[in-house]
Amino acid sequence: MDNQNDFEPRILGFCCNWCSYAGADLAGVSRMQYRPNVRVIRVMCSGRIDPAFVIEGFLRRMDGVMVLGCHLGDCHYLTGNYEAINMINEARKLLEYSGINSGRLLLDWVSASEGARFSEVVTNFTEEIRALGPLGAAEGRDFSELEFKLRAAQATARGEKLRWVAAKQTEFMTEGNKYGEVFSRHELNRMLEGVIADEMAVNEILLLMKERPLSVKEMAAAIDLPPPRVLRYVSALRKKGLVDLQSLDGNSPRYAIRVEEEVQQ
Amino acid sequence: MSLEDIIQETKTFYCLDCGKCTGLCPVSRYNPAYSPRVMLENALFGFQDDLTYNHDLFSCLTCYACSSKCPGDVDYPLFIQKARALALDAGQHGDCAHSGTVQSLARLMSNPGVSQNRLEWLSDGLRISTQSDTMFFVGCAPYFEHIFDFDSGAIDAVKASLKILNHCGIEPVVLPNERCCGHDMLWTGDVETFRRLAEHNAAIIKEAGVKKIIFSCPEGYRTFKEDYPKYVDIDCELQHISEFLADRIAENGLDFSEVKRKVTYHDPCRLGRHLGIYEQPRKVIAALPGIELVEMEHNKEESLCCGTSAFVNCDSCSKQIRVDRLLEAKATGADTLITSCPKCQIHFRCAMTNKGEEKGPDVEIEVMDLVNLVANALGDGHNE
Amino acid sequence: MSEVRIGVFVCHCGSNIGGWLDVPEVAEYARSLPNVVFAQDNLYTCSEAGLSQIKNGIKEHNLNRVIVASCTPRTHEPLFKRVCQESGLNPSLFEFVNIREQCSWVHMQQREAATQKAKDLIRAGAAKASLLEPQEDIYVDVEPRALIIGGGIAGLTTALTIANVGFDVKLVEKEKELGGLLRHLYKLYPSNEEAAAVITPRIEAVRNHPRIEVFNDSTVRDVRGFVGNYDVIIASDGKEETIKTGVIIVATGAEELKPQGLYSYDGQKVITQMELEQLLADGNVSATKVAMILCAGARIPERTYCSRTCCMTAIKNAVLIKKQSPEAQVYILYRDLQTYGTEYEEYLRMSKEMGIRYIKYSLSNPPTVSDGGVKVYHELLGRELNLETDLVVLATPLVPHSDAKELAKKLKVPLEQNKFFLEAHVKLRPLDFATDGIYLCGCASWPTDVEQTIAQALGAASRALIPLTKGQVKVEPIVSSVDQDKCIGCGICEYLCPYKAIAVFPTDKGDRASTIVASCKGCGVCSSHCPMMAITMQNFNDDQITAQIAALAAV
Amino acid sequence: MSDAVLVIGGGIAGIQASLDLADMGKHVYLVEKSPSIGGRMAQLDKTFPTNDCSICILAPKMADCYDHSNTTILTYSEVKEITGSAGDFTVTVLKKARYVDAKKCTGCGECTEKCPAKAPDLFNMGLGTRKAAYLYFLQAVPRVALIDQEYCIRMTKGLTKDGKPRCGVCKDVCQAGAIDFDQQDEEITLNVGAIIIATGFDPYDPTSLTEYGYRRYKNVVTAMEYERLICASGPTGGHLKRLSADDRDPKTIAFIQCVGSRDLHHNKYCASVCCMHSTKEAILANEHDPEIHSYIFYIDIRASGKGFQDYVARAKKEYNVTYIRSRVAEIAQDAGENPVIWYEDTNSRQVKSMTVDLVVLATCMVPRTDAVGLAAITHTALDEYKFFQTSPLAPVDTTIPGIFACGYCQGPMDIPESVAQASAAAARAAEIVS
Repeated sequence: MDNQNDFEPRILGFCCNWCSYAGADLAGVSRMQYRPNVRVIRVMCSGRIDPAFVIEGFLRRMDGVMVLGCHLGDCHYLTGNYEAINMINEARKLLEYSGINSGRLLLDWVSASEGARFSEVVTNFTEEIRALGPLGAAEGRDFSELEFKLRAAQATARGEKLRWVAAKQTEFMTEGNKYGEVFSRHELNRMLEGVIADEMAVNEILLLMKERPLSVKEMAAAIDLPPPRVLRYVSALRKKGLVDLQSLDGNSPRYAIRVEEEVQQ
Repeated sequence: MSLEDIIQETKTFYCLDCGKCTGLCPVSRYNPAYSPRVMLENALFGFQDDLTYNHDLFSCLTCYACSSKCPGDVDYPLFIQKARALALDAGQHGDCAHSGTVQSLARLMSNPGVSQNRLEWLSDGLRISTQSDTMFFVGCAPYFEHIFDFDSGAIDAVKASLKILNHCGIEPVVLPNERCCGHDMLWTGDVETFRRLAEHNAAIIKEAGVKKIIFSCPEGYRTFKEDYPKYVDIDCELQHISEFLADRIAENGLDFSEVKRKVTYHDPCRLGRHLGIYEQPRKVIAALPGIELVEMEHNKEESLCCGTSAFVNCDSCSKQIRVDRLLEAKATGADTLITSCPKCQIHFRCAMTNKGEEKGPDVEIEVMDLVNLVANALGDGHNE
Repeated sequence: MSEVRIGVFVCHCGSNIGGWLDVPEVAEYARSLPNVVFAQDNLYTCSEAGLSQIKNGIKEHNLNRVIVASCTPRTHEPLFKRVCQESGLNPSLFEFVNIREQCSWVHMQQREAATQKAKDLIRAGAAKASLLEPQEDIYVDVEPRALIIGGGIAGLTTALTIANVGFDVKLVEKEKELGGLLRHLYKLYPSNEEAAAVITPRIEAVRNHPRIEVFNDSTVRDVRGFVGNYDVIIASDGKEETIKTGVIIVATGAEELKPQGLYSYDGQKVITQMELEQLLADGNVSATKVAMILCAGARIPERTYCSRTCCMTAIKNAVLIKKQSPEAQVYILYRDLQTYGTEYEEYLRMSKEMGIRYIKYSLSNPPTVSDGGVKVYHELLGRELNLETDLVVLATPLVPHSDAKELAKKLKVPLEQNKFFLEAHVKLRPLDFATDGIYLCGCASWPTDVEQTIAQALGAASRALIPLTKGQVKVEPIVSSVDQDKCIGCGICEYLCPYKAIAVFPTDKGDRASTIVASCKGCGVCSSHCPMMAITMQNFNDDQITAQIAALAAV
Repeated sequence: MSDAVLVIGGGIAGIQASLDLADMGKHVYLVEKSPSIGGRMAQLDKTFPTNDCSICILAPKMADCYDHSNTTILTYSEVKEITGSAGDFTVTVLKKARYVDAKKCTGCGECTEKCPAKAPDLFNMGLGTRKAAYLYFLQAVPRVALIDQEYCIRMTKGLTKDGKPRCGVCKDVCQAGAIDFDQQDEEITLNVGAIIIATGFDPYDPTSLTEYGYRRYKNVVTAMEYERLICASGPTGGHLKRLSADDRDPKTIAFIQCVGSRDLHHNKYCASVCCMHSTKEAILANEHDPEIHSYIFYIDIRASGKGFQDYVARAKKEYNVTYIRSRVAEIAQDAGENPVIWYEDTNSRQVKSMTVDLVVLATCMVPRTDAVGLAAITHTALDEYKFFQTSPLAPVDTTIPGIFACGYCQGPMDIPESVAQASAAAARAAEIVS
């Protein structure tokens, strides 16, 4: 492992055009010096940040991801940054399920007049990530292990099921679902976590089967879940026609991905 | 005159409190307690006693280094002049140099009854008349000969001036009953004595019927030009001899013998900053064949004062200023320091005689009045 | 699409970039990137010379993508896009990489790191550029009407100017009467004209102008839309009315800080300048020993700014007192006098001539006010002065109205740290907001005197007249588009879009969402939330962003 | 009647006024005396209070203005005569010969490279030289070279004995065939409905403040010279160094305020921007070299614009800038050509001296010398300072209807104020030509 002192974290940043990127510009013209570890991608609004982007960053072995938007209430697009909260909240859960310290993901607010704050946020986050060490260090796991989880998380983030629940959060909290039930933040979190748990498992299973046909037992061992639960997911996948029974390992059937069907990834 | 009147007359209220005056003041550099700006500011806020009972009221050289550059155009020397009159009313006198001899003499001269032997210096070669349109104002030089224990050079300058005028075909009127112009009285606050002297001089000049007066002393010149009009009528053209010479040289040229000297020129405050005459003396020097003129670090408008004026308050600070000026002159590599004020010459020579006691730097340099330099160059051939 | 040919132009920006990182090395590196066929460095890419190099590059190397690596896209993108267009390249195929604000200026003492970061950013830029697609400009019509918020001297002046050019104006004023701050002033400096004489004719002119409609006692309830097509909901008398307008001008002014708790302020013996104005107007000033304390509540840690107008206001009122009773003693206690320019400096000189005396105090040793007197240490005199007074006047700063924040939110425009409105660019766009079609003038932006306010008001009118006279405006083609094959018509996008710029419509395939281009502002919330990943943000699509991430991460 | 507008002066004010009107669909004739638009702002290195690079933010506007379909830019031209009245003015413009065909010139710089004749570089405030064949500055708009007939060997030296011109290098090397020694001055007549004057300012020559030793001492420079010295496209390539032969990098710099301003002997008024530009210049110095310590000598810090107080606070806190309340009395020089500053620190009431490496004089800004001529041509009145006279309640209206003034030619102001006024003048002109 790198010596902690020599470790220069690699950080991916997203800034919205109107506030935080303008704040970065102001830091620039004001010559406020900060750590050169962050690479910024400019987007129009922090609400544009798909959790898949965050996961992609970690998959590409970034040590931290930082999303900066306008202060709440100041969003150039009115509510974009509230949606960003939802999205980053989701991304954070995905990271946790992937075994990644969610401290590696930052959502913060910098206005167009806060050059000093921009440089502060960047510097502080860089130092926090430096303290965590390279991706995997704080997690106590090899990147290859994390990579598997992250690939599952990526598929989850891009999957219809989680996206639907995540996108509905605002509506569910304010207007309720089609039955008029309004959800609390806590209830929504539980709902989200449930979906993530299921979807992560499903996607992990799919990833495993992509390597080679496996029995439920093998799969359960590999992803550390009780076999009955794995069986449930596999059955569902079979019903959807995504998975076929391929062979037998003794008494246990081995399952494989159906050849002509590509899993959405 | 009240303090408020002085503020109005000198436009003290325009003070920007910027400190340029004090930064430029030669006295303030050696006497940290002395600040023209604070002096003015005290006046603006009505602290009259801080003015009249202030020893430093008499430290001012009235050299105009401050006011000539004052962004608010406050006339500080005039302020000092008037404030000294206020102080005198309150019984405050400054410490006068040479035990106040010069001032006493002036007061003596203001007595109409006093009789003087003013023309004893007039030697055979020099010609004066009683009929000329032009008068030469001698000033106090005849007295200076007797006051100082060193050669002041003052009377030589008078003689040289006369020689120059004669050479130019002028036999001027020189009045035997001329009195001190009153310069020192005015600037020490003794307005009454000044007025008496001015009235006396105005009267005798009127009687003499002259049309033009030439001065070799810048103080007399300034006093006649700037101060007399406020008290008396002098209906004459006034000219400093350097102006006279510059005109002559420009018109016909003068036939000079070669002058093998490297000189530097010290602008007297009265001639320079008070009256704006910088170029004429330099033109005169430049007209002398063979001469080399080098300028000191501070010249013309920035010229340093010789350290004392109106023979008031000549203290260690004055001496330091003088030494600095002499060092500047020496730094130019010149062999002669030319000035055109008898008092500057006296103060410089005085500084050089004192140098032994103070074990200061070597400040020895030949000091000469412009008129002596010119008169010498005119040579014997022209001097009948 | 044919082969991608990228040209990269790396700018030294004089020494702004070139002084802090190795520009030639960065250009050399750019040349090695995939799809990059040409790269060069320029001293100033934005100069005529630099621009013609871009044009030449496009021509000579048959470029179909252009990357400029220089400063921030927020100021220079339009220029470079135009140059691309002039060279026959669709401007959407231009990509901007910021290596100045993001690199050279913020990592000045870390040359290597800054150089590396610049390379990384260009690599990401090239990755995105490879995926850029040409877009067509979108034009929308402009509603030929201006809405002005605020009926003070600024708003009145803007209204008259725009109306005189021939456009309808709606003027919204929250007070019952028009006139703003000037209604509370007595005389104006340096002209000494009565404020009423200045404001009244303008109010009359506005009232009588056939093209101007005034809404008194009214507030802006909500603002929707975009440049050329704003819907502003005005609330007056409990009624609401929606006004369609092409442009909006913010001229809401500011107010005097009430110095509660400062220098024994009581509104009687210790008053503010504006209270003094009222007394002067009523002829009710009998005080003959007056001290004015400047910077009362300004240039202090909690309010650091200088309010610009108070020095002159104080001097003007001091002169008025002195004219009224020449024997009066008036002292002005100041920190730094702001009599900038020609007339104010002359006014200061005149006031000194009249006998008004100035005392400089410092923040660390401020004056103290007690009954009948002010004690102040005159810094420049080096002594404490005890001033006997029968009136103390505090010059307090102008502060933003408390409702400025709310209005800013409705307009989606920013405030600066003191809660004044923040313009698009402090130097070159003082009257514009970053949001197109909204402008500002007068004290809403910063304390300004009447002359400056009028100039700004005229200027804001000019800025607003541009879209109005043009009749249409160009919308950036950063809008969403829906893949009708993927869309399931769930309506999530319609629900989330803050501009109602995307909606579900019945089609022959069933319900499908589609974008209302003129309304779309390009935030991308729809795209990041679509369960089917059916929505693409032009110029910020998933593939492009993912490519940028991948490129940034590549070592 | 004409719906075109004449703008006189191509600095930031003239550019902004032109752009506003052109964007409104009016045709604009912009007449600029120098060979390029850009004005004083083009000569600045950075701008306060954001330290934005001046040319960086100006260049796009210059290009926009030049390329706009509704503008006609006449550089190296002067207004000679104006007749008529609001709505219908007839203007005669003298377009001076550049001796380079603008249509052919590519601005490649080959002629400049090879021209053997040197001339003082006025864009760089006379620091350094340029050639007789030259581009006014690197970012000049239009990017067209010209030949300075005062310094051109061919035009000054006449023919050789055998009747041949003495030089023609530029013509020989110009691949575009753009050099045209026979080019003549041209008179152009324009018909416009309104006129906007935006002629800007000149820096006041501080030589008459003899106590500051400008021109006598090499290491005493003006603020405009300093801007060029610290600018990357300036004569030293942005390397801040002394002008004395030792070439040393300065470590202490004194900025002197109110040089020829707020001074009854020179200009009575406050130039309004010096406190801030000096603060900026001091910040920039420290940015160039963190060891640099700057001293700003002032009377009142005039920092009343948006963000100015905070800027000054940062200069003190982060950039090693010390503010001393004093108007400097005198500048002398020591044996090492170091300026020695004499001043009274008015807060401590002590007379002090300070030896520094470089002095920068924040000189007053005065109306351009040709303001008087232009006032005569336009029949507009000037105020006592020779700024175009306007009134506080009609801040861009001159004394002649249809003629407006904006920017520094109307009175001291900073860039945003000039820009605001320029837009104001555009609005007033639009009222006439709409």
